[in-house]
Amino acid sequence: MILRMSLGFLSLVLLAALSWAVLSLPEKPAGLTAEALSKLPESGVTNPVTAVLLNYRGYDTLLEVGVLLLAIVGVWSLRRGDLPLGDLRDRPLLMSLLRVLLPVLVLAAGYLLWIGAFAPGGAFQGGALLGGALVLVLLGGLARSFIHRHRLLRLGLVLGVLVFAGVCAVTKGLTDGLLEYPAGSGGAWILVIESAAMISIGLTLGLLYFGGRPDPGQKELDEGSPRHHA
Amino acid sequence: MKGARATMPDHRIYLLAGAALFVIGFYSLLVQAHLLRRIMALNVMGSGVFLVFIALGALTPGAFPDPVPNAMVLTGIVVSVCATGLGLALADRLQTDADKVELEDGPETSRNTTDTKEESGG
Amino acid sequence: MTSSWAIALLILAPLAAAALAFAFPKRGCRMALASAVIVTAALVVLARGVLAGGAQLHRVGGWGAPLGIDLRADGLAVLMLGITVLIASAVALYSRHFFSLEHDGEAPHRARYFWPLFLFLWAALNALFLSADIFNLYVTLELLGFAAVTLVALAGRREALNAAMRYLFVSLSASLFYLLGVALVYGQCATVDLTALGAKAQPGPALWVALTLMTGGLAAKAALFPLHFWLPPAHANAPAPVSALLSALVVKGSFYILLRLWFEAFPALLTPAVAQAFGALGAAAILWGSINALFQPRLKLLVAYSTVAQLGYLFLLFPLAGARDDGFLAWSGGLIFLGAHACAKTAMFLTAGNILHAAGHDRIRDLDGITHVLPISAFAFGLAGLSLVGLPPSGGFAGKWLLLSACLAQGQWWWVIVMLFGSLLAAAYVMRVLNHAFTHVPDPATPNPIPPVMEWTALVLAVLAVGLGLVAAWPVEVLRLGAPAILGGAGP
Amino acid sequence: MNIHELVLLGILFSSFLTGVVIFFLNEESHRLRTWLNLLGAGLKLILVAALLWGVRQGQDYSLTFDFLPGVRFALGADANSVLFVALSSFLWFWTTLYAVGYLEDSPHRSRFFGFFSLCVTATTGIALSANLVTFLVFYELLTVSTYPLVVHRGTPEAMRGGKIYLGYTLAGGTLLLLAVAWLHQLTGPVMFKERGVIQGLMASHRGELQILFLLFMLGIGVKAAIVPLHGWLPKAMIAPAPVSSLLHAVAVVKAGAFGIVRIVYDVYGVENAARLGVLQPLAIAAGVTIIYGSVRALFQDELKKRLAFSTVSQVSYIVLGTAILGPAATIGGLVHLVHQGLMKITLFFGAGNYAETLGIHRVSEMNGVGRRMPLTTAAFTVAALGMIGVPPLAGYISKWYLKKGAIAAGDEWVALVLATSSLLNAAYFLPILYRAWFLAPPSVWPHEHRFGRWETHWMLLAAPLVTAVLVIWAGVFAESSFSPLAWARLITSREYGP
Repeated sequence: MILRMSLGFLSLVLLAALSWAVLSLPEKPAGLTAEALSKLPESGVTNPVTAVLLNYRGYDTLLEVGVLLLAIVGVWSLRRGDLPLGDLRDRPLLMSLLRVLLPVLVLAAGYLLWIGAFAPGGAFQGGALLGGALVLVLLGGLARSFIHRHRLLRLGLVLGVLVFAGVCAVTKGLTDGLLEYPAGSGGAWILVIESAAMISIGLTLGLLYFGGRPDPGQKELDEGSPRHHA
Repeated sequence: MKGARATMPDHRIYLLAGAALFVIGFYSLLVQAHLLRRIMALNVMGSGVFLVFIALGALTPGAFPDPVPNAMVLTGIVVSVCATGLGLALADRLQTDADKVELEDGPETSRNTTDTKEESGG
Repeated sequence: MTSSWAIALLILAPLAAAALAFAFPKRGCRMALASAVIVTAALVVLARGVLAGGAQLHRVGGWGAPLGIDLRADGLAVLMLGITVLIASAVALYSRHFFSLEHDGEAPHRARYFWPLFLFLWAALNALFLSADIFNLYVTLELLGFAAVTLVALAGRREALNAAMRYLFVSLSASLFYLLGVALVYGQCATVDLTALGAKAQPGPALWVALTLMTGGLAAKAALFPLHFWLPPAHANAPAPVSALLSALVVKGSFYILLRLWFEAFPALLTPAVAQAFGALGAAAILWGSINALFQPRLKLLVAYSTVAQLGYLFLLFPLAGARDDGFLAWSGGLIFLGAHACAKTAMFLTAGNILHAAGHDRIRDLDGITHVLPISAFAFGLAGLSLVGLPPSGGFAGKWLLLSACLAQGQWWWVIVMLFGSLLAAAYVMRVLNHAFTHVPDPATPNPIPPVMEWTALVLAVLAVGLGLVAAWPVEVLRLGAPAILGGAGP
Repeated sequence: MNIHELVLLGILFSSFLTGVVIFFLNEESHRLRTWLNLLGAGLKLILVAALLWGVRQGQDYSLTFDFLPGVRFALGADANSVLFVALSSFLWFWTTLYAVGYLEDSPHRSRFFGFFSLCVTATTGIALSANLVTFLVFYELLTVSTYPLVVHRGTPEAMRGGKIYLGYTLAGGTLLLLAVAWLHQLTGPVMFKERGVIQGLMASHRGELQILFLLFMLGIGVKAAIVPLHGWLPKAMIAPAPVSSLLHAVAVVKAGAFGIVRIVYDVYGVENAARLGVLQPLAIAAGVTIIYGSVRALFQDELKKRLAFSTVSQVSYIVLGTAILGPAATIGGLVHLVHQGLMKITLFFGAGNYAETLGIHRVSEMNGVGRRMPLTTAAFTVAALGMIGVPPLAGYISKWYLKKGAIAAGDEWVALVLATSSLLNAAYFLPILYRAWFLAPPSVWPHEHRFGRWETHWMLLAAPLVTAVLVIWAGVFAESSFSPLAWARLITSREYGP
């Protein structure tokens, strides 16, 4: 109890300090809006957030795509996926819903990817939809063979990082600047990166939901131990 | 409320709310024992930080909100999702292997299994 | 190859290798070795560039701060990158055999996942050392933290999982503290570039709180006393090569950011009181870590507590280098100490791994006669111990000498006492191990065979830790390049 | 790199590389190891002879490089260095030969000889150091490389002895580090120089210099076994006989004594030290040590322990000579550095022979040993008589100069100390000699080995005979131009100047 109270006191002190700090911030912070907008025409996209994410601070995003891949590597290293794969054959209504929903989700993801250049949207939003679609597929048990194709899954997961890194290297060769796109072609490069990233993000999110490395079952035993999780 | 600010909500509310969320999350992280709650506490902390970022971005003069903090928040959210995924997987593994939903206190040298309700530090 | 290519490759090569190692699990080790070759070559080019032309700046995307992200390689960054490539290569060579010696059911699994995680860790470190942007540093910190936590958990034993979980909580919450600090800095200064901040940051409530938050987070990650509690279990329960990486490199990453923050971005805020506070915590760490190391029953725990203590010495750099006259002396001393500790600690953990495999345990009191069974490993441990104790001519001695000289020059004699007493304590805990190791056992149990590479990598690193002292003048010259202005003209 | 630098490096590396190679040799490659040992020791002797010749010719040997900003690694050879390096490399050669014979068939020989060589490298490094930092480097290297030798047997007593040894020496080393760093801060990078390097600080930093002197003496005094810092020495007796020989005559204790000589003469300058008033306390400490060591030796039945306390006492003769202002005392102290080494190593060789051949460890077991092992006992006798100060042996020369110097300096009490000590020396050595020669041997020895033709293994016999002959030579031919005494006079003349 004393511990709890002292921790509470500590938290209150922290809150006071934080309040003091945020209240002392400039009324109208300078920000980088003006600069970001003035360089927008050179960035290859018209959505300023996308410009920041994939051009001005694209390097952050490269590492972030790395973090995503790292997360799934970490989760796979920790445990096997144990999401019960359902069976929709006896549930026709759900099946037909999925039949409609899945193409719509994929289409919407593609649209979000495209619109990201001009308006809110982009690889992460699109990837989130793809991830959702994958979750549905998994819950419906529609991807039993897909989920066990390790090599393919892995390639899909690393696609984002590899394409991003590849673009870095190629543009470095072309302009001698890391992630410095040749003049005028920024939009195209960004689209390449985002497409690859979206696939990897979608897969990552879906597989994070699956919660571990897919069970190799009888087909592939290259994953090591036979231990199962409940 | 003064007239100058009447047209838009006072941004300080958001900054303070962000700070409060952060502190609430931190306090929970310190006092909660269950791993799931602690992971959620981390998410609350993160949300607080993101709220501060967004509030800062919304303040800058001009028609557009500052895109830089917005992009930073996007990055932060992705990291936070990854962290949650990793944390959950680790917590689950701990539960399966050690039958624990809380951290064991003290040095991890012994196979001492006494439960500890509170964790100092965080 | 130009310096900018070198900078690009230093980050891209291990990152791509990590992805490939995951995609093609059987080739993980080869990826690591290839990336060691590329990174070494790139670093040589970069080092030549820095030596010839001073700090190298690369504006990612061509934008430049404050809108874009700058990567910067000065003498300090080159030194850190050099230490990293050295340790990482050694660990890669070692791990190749280490994981194949384990024969439980999970062993092939560990061997497989180690490589991508290890390469991510490496990529994160390289990115961290090159970044000049405090938000980008946050992303590298997370990359580093995730990789580190997962590598600890890779050991798979319950203690390791528990330690990893705690490490994850500390690491994540610390990152969020740091990130909130970044938000406040951005709100105040409208930039996250280290150099730009150095020019415009003036003390004020927001920056004081921001810096406190960031420092708190980084200190927890760097295991500065009293936020070190997570370190010993995590470092002691991880697989030996992972422990080596964590102690030698990962904690140093956060320390490095602290240096950048206080000496480059916010030198105006490094008041004598702040500097002395850092020193006091460092001193407490030296004493607390060393005394705890004396009483640990297991070798790896002893080495881990020794890390807590040795990290304390690094923080003595703040009061001594921040004193504004002769700052560079202590600055270079602290960083040479860091390098020596990295080599020595890696050697020690690798040795501990050898002993674990050979003897099946690392209980100190049952290590009698280990010099007879594993003479090269025992020798490596002894040599590494020399550097930890700070006996000449080791790198640890060179670092301590410079710190000591700075103390004496500035009249801050109280750190002298702590440092010298810490040396004696270090001698005591190293001796605890050697005392058992040298004890004669009439007929020692036959050990499990250890591949020679595993013993030799440890020995080579220990020799480097000792030899560093003889060539310490060279890294000091490297450190001069682009050293922070606060250090007073970078003159000795 | 010129020839002079090569000679200096060669002297260090002849034993360093040997040590490194031997460390990795297979335990069974006995012959190769022996050859490497003797090759290294022989090479070192030749190089030292070259150095000796060169320094006599007035050539300047030095090798320096900066290993930290403003901190210089510096080797050089002045007359002082040559005195010590010649002693240590010469005795190393014979100790190596002796150790090869002594350790036949015992375990961990590669480890032993590896560290043995490192130990000698450190000692020669100490001798050749041209500044304090370099001295510190080798001083600590000596500490560390000796530890595995002390604990070589790996028994609980050996481990305890080793622990005590390291505890004392590392604590001393820490104080020395502080002193060296502090003085470096005051003077900047300076080399050893006759008449000292602190003249500029005498007026302004008097108090600091006095504290520093105390730190130096505490740091180095541990190795020189000045009371009350001597506690480790008797405990370290647990080491094998060749190690004890090395510890007492060549390396550790001698390095401590040499360090004190360096500090007093070449860092402070003996006249400066006298003006600071720090010599008198040092002389008193040395006097106390001399008497204390002798008294303790009197009551030891274990032969090696008796010799150990005798060392405590005898090494302080050197310190005493150093601490008295005046050329005669200086000569006495310096020459005793060599003489004590020759005599003490002979005694330890003898003790080792008794233990190895007959299993004798105690004085009370030595009845009639002179009849069974006449050559060893003869050597032992020469050395023991030398220690007592019987003319014309080496010890007599040292004591004569010390006494002369003390009286010249007006310290009559020192003469009293010397006389008392000589009486005590006689009291603890003569009974041994009496037992050995005049009492009847027992019917069975405690643990007898047969080594063929000679009374013991020829390697074990050669070493003490050679050193015993030298004890006689150093006394009888003291006035010749190739004697330790001549060299000590040369050093003294440089220190006190024209």
